[in-house]
Amino acid sequence: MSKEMENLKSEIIRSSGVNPKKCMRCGKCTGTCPAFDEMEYHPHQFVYMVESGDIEPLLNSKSLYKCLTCFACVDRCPRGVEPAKLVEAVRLSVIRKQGANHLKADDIPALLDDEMPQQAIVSALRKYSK
Amino acid sequence: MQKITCESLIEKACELIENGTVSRVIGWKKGEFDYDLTPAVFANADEIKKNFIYNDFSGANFSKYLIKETRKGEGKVLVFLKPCDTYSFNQLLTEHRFDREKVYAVGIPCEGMADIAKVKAAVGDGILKITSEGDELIVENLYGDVNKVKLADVLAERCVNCKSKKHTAYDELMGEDGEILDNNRFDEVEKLENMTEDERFAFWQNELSRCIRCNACRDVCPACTCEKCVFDNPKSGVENKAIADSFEEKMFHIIRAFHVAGRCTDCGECSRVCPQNIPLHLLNRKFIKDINTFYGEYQAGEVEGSRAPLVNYTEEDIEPNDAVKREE
Amino acid sequence: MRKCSLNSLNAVFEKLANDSALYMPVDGDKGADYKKWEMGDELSSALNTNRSAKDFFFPQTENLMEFKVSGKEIEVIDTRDEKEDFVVFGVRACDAKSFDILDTVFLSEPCDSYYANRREHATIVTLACTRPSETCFCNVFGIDATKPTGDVTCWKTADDMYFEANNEKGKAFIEKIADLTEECDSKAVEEQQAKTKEILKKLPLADLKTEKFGKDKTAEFFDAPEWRELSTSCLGCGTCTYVCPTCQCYDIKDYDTGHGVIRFRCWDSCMYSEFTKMAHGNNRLSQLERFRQRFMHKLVYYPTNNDGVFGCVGCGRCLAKCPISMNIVKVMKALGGNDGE
Amino acid sequence: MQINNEFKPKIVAFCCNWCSYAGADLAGNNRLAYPECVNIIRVPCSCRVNPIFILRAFQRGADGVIICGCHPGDCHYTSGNYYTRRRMALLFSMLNYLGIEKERIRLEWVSAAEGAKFAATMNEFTEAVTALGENKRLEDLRCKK
Amino acid sequence: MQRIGVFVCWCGSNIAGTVDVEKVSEALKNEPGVVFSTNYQYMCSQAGQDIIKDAIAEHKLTGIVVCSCSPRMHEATFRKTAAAAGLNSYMVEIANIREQCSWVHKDMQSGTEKAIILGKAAVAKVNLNAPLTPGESPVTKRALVIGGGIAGIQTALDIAEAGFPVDIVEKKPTIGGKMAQLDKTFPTLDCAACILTPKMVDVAQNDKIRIFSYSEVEEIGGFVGNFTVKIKKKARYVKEDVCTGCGICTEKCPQKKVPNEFNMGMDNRRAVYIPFAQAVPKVATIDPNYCTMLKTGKCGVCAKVCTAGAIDYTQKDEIIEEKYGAIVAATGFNPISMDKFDEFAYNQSKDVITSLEFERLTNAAGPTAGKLLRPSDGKHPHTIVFVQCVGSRCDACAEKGKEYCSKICCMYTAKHAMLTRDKYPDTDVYVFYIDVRTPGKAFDEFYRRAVEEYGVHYIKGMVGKVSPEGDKLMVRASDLLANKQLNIAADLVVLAAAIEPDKSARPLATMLTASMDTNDFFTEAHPKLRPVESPTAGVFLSGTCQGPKDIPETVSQASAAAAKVIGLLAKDKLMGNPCVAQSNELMCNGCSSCERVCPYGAITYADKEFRMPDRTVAIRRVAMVNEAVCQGCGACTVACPSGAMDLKGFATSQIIAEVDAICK
Repeated sequence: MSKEMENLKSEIIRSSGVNPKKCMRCGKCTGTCPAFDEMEYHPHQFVYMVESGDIEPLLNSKSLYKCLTCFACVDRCPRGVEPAKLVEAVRLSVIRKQGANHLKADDIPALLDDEMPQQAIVSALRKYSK
Repeated sequence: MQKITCESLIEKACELIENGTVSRVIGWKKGEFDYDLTPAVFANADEIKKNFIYNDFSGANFSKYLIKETRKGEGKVLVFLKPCDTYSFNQLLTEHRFDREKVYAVGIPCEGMADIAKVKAAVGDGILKITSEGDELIVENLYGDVNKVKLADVLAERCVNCKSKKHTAYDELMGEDGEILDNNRFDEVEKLENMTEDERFAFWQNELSRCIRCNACRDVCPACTCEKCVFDNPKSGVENKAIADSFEEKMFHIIRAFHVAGRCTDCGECSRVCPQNIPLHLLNRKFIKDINTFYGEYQAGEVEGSRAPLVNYTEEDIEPNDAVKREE
Repeated sequence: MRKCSLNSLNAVFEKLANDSALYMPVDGDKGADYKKWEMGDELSSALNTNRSAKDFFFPQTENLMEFKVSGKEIEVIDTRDEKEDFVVFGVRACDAKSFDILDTVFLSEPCDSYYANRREHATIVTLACTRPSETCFCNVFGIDATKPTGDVTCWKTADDMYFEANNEKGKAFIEKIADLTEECDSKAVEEQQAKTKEILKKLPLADLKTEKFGKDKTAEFFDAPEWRELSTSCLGCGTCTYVCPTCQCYDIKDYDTGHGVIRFRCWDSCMYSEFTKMAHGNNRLSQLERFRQRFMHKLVYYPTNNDGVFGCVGCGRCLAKCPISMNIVKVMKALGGNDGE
Repeated sequence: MQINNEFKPKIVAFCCNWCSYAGADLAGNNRLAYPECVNIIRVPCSCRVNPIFILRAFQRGADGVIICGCHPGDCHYTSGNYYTRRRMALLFSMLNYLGIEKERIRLEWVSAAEGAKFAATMNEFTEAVTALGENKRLEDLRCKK
Repeated sequence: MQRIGVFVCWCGSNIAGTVDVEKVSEALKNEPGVVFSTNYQYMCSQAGQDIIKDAIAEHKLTGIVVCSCSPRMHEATFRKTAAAAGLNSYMVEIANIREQCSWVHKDMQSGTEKAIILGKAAVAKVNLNAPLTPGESPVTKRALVIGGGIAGIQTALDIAEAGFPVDIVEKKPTIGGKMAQLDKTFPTLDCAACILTPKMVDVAQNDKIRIFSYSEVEEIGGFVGNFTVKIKKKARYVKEDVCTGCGICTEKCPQKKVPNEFNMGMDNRRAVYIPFAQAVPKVATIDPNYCTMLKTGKCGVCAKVCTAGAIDYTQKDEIIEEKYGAIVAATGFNPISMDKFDEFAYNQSKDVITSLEFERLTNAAGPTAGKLLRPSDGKHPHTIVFVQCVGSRCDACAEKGKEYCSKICCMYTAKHAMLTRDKYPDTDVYVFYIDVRTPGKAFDEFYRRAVEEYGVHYIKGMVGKVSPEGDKLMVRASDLLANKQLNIAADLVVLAAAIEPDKSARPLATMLTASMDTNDFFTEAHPKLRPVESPTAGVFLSGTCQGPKDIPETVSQASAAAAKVIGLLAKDKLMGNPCVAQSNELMCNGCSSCERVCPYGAITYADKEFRMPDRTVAIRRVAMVNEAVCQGCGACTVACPSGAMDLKGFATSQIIAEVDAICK
């Protein structure tokens, strides 16, 4: 594992508070994930890949933004690993690194539709911008 | 409540000794001055009439003398018990320290005893005569002065914070019985608790450093009646005759107080007799206060045969680590 | 005789304290006690200290020597060191007299070097009494409270402090504070003495009789029936002995510190049940015997060994401090010291 | 005596034979490290621990004393630890009342199964005592080297 | 002064790897009392013990200190060694320099220093040791087995076989336990009833065994060899000795709507019932919660139809007091509650069941007479999903589930899957697993058969959610190997629920003063070497109350426990623990503090005449310790204000000496 990746890994572990070593690879998180089809990498893969330091592919994956943060995986994980927090941490590391917002306030009106709850917009802004 | 007179006690003692109810009387004997009464055992009516005294300085608690006295010879011992004394009396009974059958206890009401140190502080030294008049003491001194001082102003600390005017044990009661009182006896303890750790340490360091290990507090204590005290026993690990290090004064006072924890009746004798004026009652009262807080109100000696808190438990007792958690 | 005004007394103390340690009674919140003087401390106006002055020469505990244990070897270490000079100021007549009694015990052969070392380096400055307490009875033992002994005697009047040297040590002391004091007559002192003597005569214990006691009276009193009653209420605590300026009993003990042994001595009390306990057991098994021992020692045994000098100086501390108010005065009276009562 | 940042405390741990001593053994079995300064004294039950022992330890140079027993309800002797709990609650409170640092003395319930808890407790306790520094308030100068 | 020998053990490299044993034995040579000090590779070996024995003889040792592993490990060994060399066995002290030193420290220097300190403490203690002689107490030659499942049955039978009387206390109306509810047993697939019920009959017919069914243990006093137990025989309102078990009452009882716990509540029974046909004792029991007669005083049908006249509505709970020499805990297990596992929809759909319910569904004596039918509609399920590890192997901090592996689920799930495919080849069977754990004789072969011969779909992955949709159960799960998410429309979902100790175990442990782990399994005296004994003398462990295990393991442990009990009961006398309290009558105040804290009632008082220090004679009340009853906890020693009460073997002076040695 490169020094850089090692740093990134420890940063992700620190900021998420997740201990990926606790994972017993049961896949219940992935079995329960409602965004499964949208995601290239699934919750259990996030956990495994962070643990093994294979974080590069995650950084470049759209999966980061497909996680709904519904916390189903967190709720159901028998080992208390909390994959969603890990996904969030990887996402944050990307956002921080790039210094780029994935969602700007100006873009919002275009995205608005009647079906979408207000909460989703607020959380999207929180998640996709600095 | 009427103030009991010396004469009525003499009369009672003579009556009981003459009609054969008792063979000896534990009472206060006249001293050189009006305040230095000595506990004494009287064996006949003449002695009683001549030397028995009861006045505002009859503070000594006789309960402890019963252990020794009831082991001697035949016949009953008459003991006069103020309300606070009855607590010690009961506690000794709870611990089977004397034979109840050998004692005739007469409860006497008490309105509080004077502290000679407070009297001297108020009116000066060189006291020749102290007489009681209503709620005042009239003090005559060497220099021809006559001073008046209110009894209420020179009451012993334990009487200021009297916990009870109720007799918890007696065969006969003179006068009327009183009630358990609301009191502020834990105020001083609380004051200390509210200090910082450093302040408390400084306070006790100052107080305890004066200790001369005369053992008066232990020897007068009606709860300290061990056949052999740990402090006199070289095998106990705490024995010492004099304090050779500041640790030892703490060791002595912690263990002394701990050994009477849950058994102390808060009679205040320890503080009364301390030649160095260390407020020893503040240690005992801390235990009483903690016991009340942690395990529910308990006053040793209130009920004969009650189970002391340290030989009792509940499954939900406070954890020791939590017992010392307080905001500082 | 020299004097200084009370206003300049502090300057005297400062001078003395600069030279050597200076101790004097200072008021605390629980009465007066000897304290090393520091700027700001005031000489107590109390009649006397809680603890007696004997502590200066015969402290409650004192290390005598040490043993170092390494493996199975034992090394003996002499921990004695030469004391530095010090001044004890404001000693009352009774306590001053007690030093004589202690000296007889500790300085007679074999001399107690620990005691002697302290004694040699001390200058005792006494202070005459003016307002005795009802518990005072030093006069009974021939002590003049208005003219205490010591190396220097002082009198404190309303405005001045008077100094008079009693020996060479005293002269050296006076010399030291010469610039702060002035030569004076003794008129004021004599006036004060006369006034105080009037009061002393009125003391309730002034007429306590000692004649019946003293040298070779052991047989007379040893089996006296009064001891039983007198000792009945004695708690067996050590208050009287520990506040007493003349009680000089001690125990020598070894303390294992874990890495060595400290041999120390500490006050002991003949009132304690463990006193002089030896392999064979106790010498005095009952409280009566222990009680009797203390008073017989003061009133009979000590005089027997020391030309009729009593082992009590009438300071009255035991009268004030005994938890059950039993004391030497009551003992003397009960044993017939005051027939007329 | 010691340079402050190198201060190594001396800690006495009284462990009941049935639970905590076994818990300490389990910590050993599982190689769960804790500081060398922790020295265990085996007692049959935490209720054998006399306050005198605790004070003695401080006198002799201990900087911290910890008492470990079975969890309430699990005492091998049914009720021993309940008495311990009361005695120690009062003792700890009294020591603190006298101004002794409350972090110097502790009681923990450690079962025979809690090797990890034993080690963690000792690590944490040692850290707390180290932070306090040398025991000054309950020291006996004669016992200091 | 003692003559002490110090023996430092290397324990191979276990100790010597972290502790300089040479230095330790050298350093301890200088301690007071020590006259001999040495070290050796394995002190516990025969050669090591011979070193000790020789040294005792050669150096006339009066006490020995062994610096080695935990006293819990080899104290007994070295005590025997000392005794063999003519030294009192209580003159031996162990310094634990392995578990509490070399194994927890890494640094050689500080580890060695600590080992020396521990050695010094032990030497300081031995200096104050006195020879002790254990007291003797008789053994009551009767055993009590608590729990009448296969573990209890096997233990009782084995003990009875050896000729000792045994009582079984079972809280249910019949013995048999969980095994009676099972259909087939892995890996042989023989029917549980066929192998269990003959054993139940053996128990019933064995004149050495008494069964207290429908009974609970109320109170346990005493100690090894001398337990006194109070057993509450709950009122069953049927005279046990009169009832013939004909079952007429159970057919005529008008109260038909009582959930049948034997069938996991999947059908109903009457208010008066016999749990199952082969129940032992085969006696009816009236359920007071449902019996109209007991609740309202009106009915009495059962009494009318009972030709034997066995019904007795006035029956009361009965307390039986009996003495026992040994007690075996065999309290068993239960599946954990599925209430907290919302994601599996257990409470929403009748078709989500636990494995134990599945057992009843496939059992010929079950609610469906052995036909696999869906509980909701009685239809044959075509797609069945088995979920493994439900509530097992969870995080210790999780609110639901257990940290441990329940051990039996992999095998019974394979069994269920296999049997389903065998009987109903038209069903699709999916098993979602995390790991398949099959250590056991013929276990893995069994699992492989399920896959290879019976075509069970084993999928590595966990079910995330089960949601009822129409008459289907939508199972969403991951297939980790394919990295796919699966959505299966299932007819039946079977959850392999974790197992946990029976709830009665915790209060029983308290009564027995036996220790438990954090999961409420009984703790064994040693995890490897004494697996069927509790640390509490005279208490033994049988079956799943000690930890999850399958039937073969349970039965072997049950027999092992029986062997231990037989060993105990075969003795006429037990040597007591000599480390008991001792009252110094000269110092005793007679205050009763010690008596009040003694959990065993070992302290009594007597008025005795004493010559007091002041030569007077006084009669004083003093405490006396019954050494056979005292267990040596020491509570009295601290309660005693005067220090008159001391504990042999852990005397105040000894503990203080240890404190001093450690702190110096």
